[in-house]
Amino acid sequence: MELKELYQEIILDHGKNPRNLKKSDNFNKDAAGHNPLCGDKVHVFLKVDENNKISDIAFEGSGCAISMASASIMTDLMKEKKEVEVKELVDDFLEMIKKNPELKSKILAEDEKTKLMSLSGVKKYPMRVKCATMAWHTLTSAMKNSNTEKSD
Amino acid sequence: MELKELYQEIILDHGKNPRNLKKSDNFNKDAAGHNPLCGDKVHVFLKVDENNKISDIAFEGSGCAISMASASIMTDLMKEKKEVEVKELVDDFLEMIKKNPELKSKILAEDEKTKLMSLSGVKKYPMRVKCATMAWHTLTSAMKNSNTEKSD
Amino acid sequence: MNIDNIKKQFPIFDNKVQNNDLVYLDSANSSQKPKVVVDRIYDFYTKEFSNVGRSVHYLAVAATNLYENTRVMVQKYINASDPNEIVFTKGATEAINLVANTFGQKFLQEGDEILLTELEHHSNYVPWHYLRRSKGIKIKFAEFNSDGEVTLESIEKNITPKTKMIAITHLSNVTGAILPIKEITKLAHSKNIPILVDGCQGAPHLKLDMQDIDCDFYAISCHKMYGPTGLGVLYAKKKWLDALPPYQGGGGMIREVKKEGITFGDLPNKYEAGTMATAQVIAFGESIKFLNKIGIENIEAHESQLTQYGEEVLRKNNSVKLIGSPKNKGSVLSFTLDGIHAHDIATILDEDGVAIRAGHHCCQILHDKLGLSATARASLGVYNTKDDIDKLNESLNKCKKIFDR
Amino acid sequence: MNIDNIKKQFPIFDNKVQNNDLVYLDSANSSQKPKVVVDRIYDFYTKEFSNVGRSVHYLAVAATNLYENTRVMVQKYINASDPNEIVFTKGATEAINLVANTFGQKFLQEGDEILLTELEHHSNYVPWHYLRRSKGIKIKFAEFNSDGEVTLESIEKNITPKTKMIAITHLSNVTGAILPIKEITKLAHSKNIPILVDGCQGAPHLKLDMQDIDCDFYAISCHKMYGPTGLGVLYAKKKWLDALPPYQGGGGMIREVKKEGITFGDLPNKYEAGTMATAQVIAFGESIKFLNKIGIENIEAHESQLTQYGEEVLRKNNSVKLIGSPKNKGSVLSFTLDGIHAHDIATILDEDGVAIRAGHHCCQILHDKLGLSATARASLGVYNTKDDIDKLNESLNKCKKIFDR
Ligand SMILES: Cc1ncc(COP(=O)(O)O)c(C=O)c1O
Ligand SMILES: Cc1ncc(COP(=O)(O)O)c(C=O)c1O
Repeated sequence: MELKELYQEIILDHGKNPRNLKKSDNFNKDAAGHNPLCGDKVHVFLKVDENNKISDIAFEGSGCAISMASASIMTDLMKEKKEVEVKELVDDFLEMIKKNPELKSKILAEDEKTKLMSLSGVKKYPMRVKCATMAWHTLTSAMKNSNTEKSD
Repeated sequence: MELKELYQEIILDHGKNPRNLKKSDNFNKDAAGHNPLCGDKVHVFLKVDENNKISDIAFEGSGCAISMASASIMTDLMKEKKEVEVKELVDDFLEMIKKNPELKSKILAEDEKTKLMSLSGVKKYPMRVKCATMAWHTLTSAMKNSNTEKSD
Repeated sequence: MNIDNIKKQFPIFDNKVQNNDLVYLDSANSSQKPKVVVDRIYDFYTKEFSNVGRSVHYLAVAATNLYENTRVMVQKYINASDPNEIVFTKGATEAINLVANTFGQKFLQEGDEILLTELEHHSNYVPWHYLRRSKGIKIKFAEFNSDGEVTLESIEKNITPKTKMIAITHLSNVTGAILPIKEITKLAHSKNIPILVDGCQGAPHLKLDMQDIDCDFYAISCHKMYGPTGLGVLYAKKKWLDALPPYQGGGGMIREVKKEGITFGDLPNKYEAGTMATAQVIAFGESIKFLNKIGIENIEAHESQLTQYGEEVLRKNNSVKLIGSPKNKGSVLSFTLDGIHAHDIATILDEDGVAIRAGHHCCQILHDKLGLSATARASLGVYNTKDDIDKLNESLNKCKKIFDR
Repeated sequence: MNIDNIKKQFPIFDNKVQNNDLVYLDSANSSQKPKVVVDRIYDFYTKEFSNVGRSVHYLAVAATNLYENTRVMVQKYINASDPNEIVFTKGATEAINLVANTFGQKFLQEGDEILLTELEHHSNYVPWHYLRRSKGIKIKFAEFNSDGEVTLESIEKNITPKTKMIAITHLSNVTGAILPIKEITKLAHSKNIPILVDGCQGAPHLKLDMQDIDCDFYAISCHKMYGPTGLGVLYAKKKWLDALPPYQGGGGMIREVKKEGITFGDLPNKYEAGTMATAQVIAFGESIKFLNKIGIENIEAHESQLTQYGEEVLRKNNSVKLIGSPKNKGSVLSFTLDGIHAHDIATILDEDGVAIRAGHHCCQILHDKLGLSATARASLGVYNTKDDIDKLNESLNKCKKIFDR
C-alpha cells in the first residue's frame, strides 16, 4: 500500500514530535512561508555566523504530518551547514521530490540521506508535494533574509 | 412561402415610401424609440389638440422594412384619433402581434384593418416582432410626453 | 423518493475511481452533474448552437428563447417577482463582486459600515474589503456562538446608524448553520438597511422563496446546484438593478454609443455585458427541472436525515470532534480528528475513494477564531446515502490505525 | 488540407436547420464547436468531474492538472513566455474590463488619455468609458480611412504626452481590417505607452506570437475560437499582472485573510477569484489541439482564399456594396444591399438556411461614421467553403426579387 510509503514511521515520528519547533530569539535571519490553499504555515529562524554557517536553526508553524516532518528533518540536517551546502541540499531535495529517484549530494551521511528520503513518498501525491517543500523554500528565503509574505 | 406573408406588397410599399416621414415642427408631444440590438430608431411627433385628439402626427427614423412600414401605417391610422382611441388601438395591435388571431377594436374600418393586419406576418418571426412594435410603444410614450431615452 | 434511482442519474458513479466506488462527500465544493444536464450541453452544442440575442437567424432566435426561458425557470424556482430580477454571472463570487462594486460606487461613503459575519466565505468578504481600501468604509463581523451559529441578536448588536449593508451567508459552508435570514432581513429593513444573502450553500439544499425572504440580493453558484461550471445567478430586487450603475461594460448591455458618451440598456441586458455563458445557462435549465422533478422538499428531508445520521455516527467516534452543533443545520459535516491534520485525513480517505475537503474552506476568519489552521469537511448532496457516511467513518478509523502505529 | 473532412468534425452540420443545410456565416459572432470539444465536456462531467485547486482527493487533483495543463497549452499556442501570463476570464469582455478597471485604479488620473480606434467593438470602449466617469480621463479615437483601415499614422497622430494606454482591435469585426499591431506596439513602446489588443477576431484566424507582437495585453474570446461559451483568456505580461491590483475578490485568490486586512495570492491565482469555469477551460484545451492539428497556417491560407472569393463574388453582384476594402483583410464580409435593410436581408437569407448577422455588430461609432444604422455581415470559419459563398449570393439575389416585386 502506497500510504505506508507516504506515512513512514519516521515521518509520523517527526510529524508528531517535530524537532527544533520553537521560537528562537537568537537569530539573525528568518522567513515565513504559507500555503494559502490549506492554511499551513511555517516560519524558519536562522542564526548564521560570520563564516556563513548556520549555527542555530528553528521553526514555528502548524500543518500536516508531511509539512511538519519535512521542517523537522530539514532543520536537523541543516545545522552547522555552510551557505553553499544549504543551497546544494535544498536544490538536491527539490529535484528529488520533483523527478530524481535519489539524492545526489555527497554532503549527507547515509543515515541522513535515508531520513530525508523518507519524504519521497509524496511523489505519488502531487497535491502534497507543496507540503513537503514549503519549509525548504522558506529556508531559501530566510537565507536571503527576505520575507516571503506580501502585503496589500 | 411564409416570407411572402411577411413581406406583403403593402409592407414593401409602406417600407419603401413611408407616409408621414418628416420632421414636424408643429407638435406638442414627442418620444424617441430605439432598438439597441439592431440600431433601428424612430421618433414620433404629435400635435394633440384641446380635445385630446391627434390633429397631426409624423415620424422620423430609419430601420428595416417592417419597422418603417409599421410606423407609416400607424401614423396614417392615428390621425384624428382621440386619446382613448389611440390607447385602444395600440393595445389591440400589440395583442394581435403577440397572440390574437385578429384585431378586435371596432374603431377601424375594414380596409384599415386589412392594412394593419398586413403586419401580422411577423408573428412567425419572433426576432422581428420588436421591429413591428417599436413605433407603437413610442407612440404610447409620446402620448405621455415622456421621452423613452435614458441618459447616463 | 428512491435514492438509488437518483444516484443512477449521475453518470460519474458508474465508474470506479482508482478501483474504488466513489464516495463523493465534497458537494459543498461542487456538486456532481445529472445526465440530463450534461446531455443538454451536448445537444445544444451539436445541434442548436448559436450566440444569443445578437443575430436574427433561426439558430440565434432559438438559442435566445432557450436562454430567456431559463431566466424564467430560475425566477420561478426562487419565486422572484420578475424574470428581470435574474442576472446571470460567471459565479456567485462575481455576483457578490457586482453588488459590492456597484452599490459601493453609488451609495457608500467614508465611515459607512458593512456588516458581515465571522462565518463568511472569502467571496463574501474580499469584495467588501476592496471598498475599505477605495472608499474608506468599515467592515464589522457579527460573531458566531459556540454552536457555530450567528443569531439575530448577534446581528442586531452590530448594527449602527452607519450600517449601510448586511451581507451574510444563508448556510455556513463550515459549521452548516442555517441563518435566520428572513428574520435578519426583517430587522435590516426595519432600519432601512439592504441585505445580501450569500446563497451558495443555501440554494442547492433549501427551498427558496425570494418574495418570502424579502432579501435585496441573493447570490447563487450554479455548479453547486447540479449545474455547469462557470455560471452563477444574482437575484436582485428590480429597484436595485434599476438604481445601481452597470458593472462590466461591453456588447449587449448598451442602448446607444457615441464618441462622447454612452447610454445603457434596460434589464435584463444592463448587467450582462459581452457574450454570455449561453450553453451553461441553457443547461442550468435542466438542473432546475431535475430539482423540480425530485422536489426540493424531498431533497431537504433526505439530506436532513442524512446529516443527522452523519452527526450521530461521527459523535460516536470518540476521536472525531465535530465543528459546530447548530440547531438548524445544513448538509455539512466539518470535523477534526485527534492528532491528525485534515490534509493527512483527506489523503488517506482518498485512497478508499472517499472524497472530502481539507483546509480552511475559504473561511480563514472562522478557522482563526477556532484556533485551527484546517478542518476536514464531508458535505452532502442529493445522491449521498447512509452507506457513504459509514464508509467515511470506516476510513476515519483507518487514519487512526495508520497514525497510531 | 481537405476542408470536407474538417466540416465533418462539426456535428452541427449533420442536421438540417428548418429543412435546409446550414450555411453558417456567423462565426465572428460565435463559432461552431468541433466534436472533440463537446466530447471533452461530456467526458469531464460524466467521468472526471471535480472542482479545481481546492481539495486533495483524486478527482480534484486530476481536474487541477487538466486545468493547469490547458493554461500551458494556451501559453504555447500564443507563444507567451510564462504560463502565469494566461488568465482565464468569462470572456474577452471581462478580460478588457479587468485591464481597464485595474489599470485605471492604479495608473490613471484626471486628464489622462486612452487612445482607441473608431473600429472598436463596444467591449473595447465601454470599460474605458467608465474611467471617463470615475476618473475624468479622456478617450480619443484614431480614425479609419476610406478602406476601413486604421493605419500606423492615424494612431501616431493621436498620441499625446497624456496618452496612457492604446487599446485597439487586432481584426475589425466589421471591415475585416487587420491592424498593424506589431508596428503600433513598437510605436507605443517607443513612447512608453502600454498597449491592449482586442484579439477576439484575431485569435481564431491569425497566427499569434505574443513575444513577437510584444503587446502588453491581449484579449481572447474562446467561444469564437471553436471553444465553449463562458470563457475568455487575458494574456498580460507578467510585469503587469504583478503590478496591477487584483480585480474580483473571492476564494482562491487570497494569501491570508484577517478581519483587519487581506493579502493576495501569487499568479496565476491572483486574478482567478471564485470557482472558475473548470469544464470550459479543460474543453478549450481541445480547441487548441484541434487548431494545432490543422495548423493555423493552413487555416489562414484557407480563410484568406475564401475571403477573396467572397469579395469577388459580392463585388460582381451590382446590388451589393461591401463595407471597407482593407488591403490586409480577415474573414469578415460586411455589406449593404440596395434599398434593403440588413434585418430584412438576414430574415430572407435565414429562410434558405443562410445564417448571417445584421445590425451594428456592437460597433455603433463605426456605423455612425458610415451613416448606416445597420449592415449585413457574413463571417467565415474553418468549416466554410466556396459553396457557402455561392449560396449566400443566391439568397441575396432572392432578397432583390422579393423586394423588387
Ligand atoms: C472585436 C470584438 N471585440 C470584443 C468582442 C466581445 O467578446 P465577448 O462577447 O466574447 O466577450 C467581440 C465579440 O462579440 C468582438 O468581435
Ligand atoms: C458559502 C460560499 N460562498 C461563496 C462561494 C463562492 O462560490 P463560487 O466559487 O462558485 O463563486 C462558495 C463556494 O466556494 C461558498 O461555499
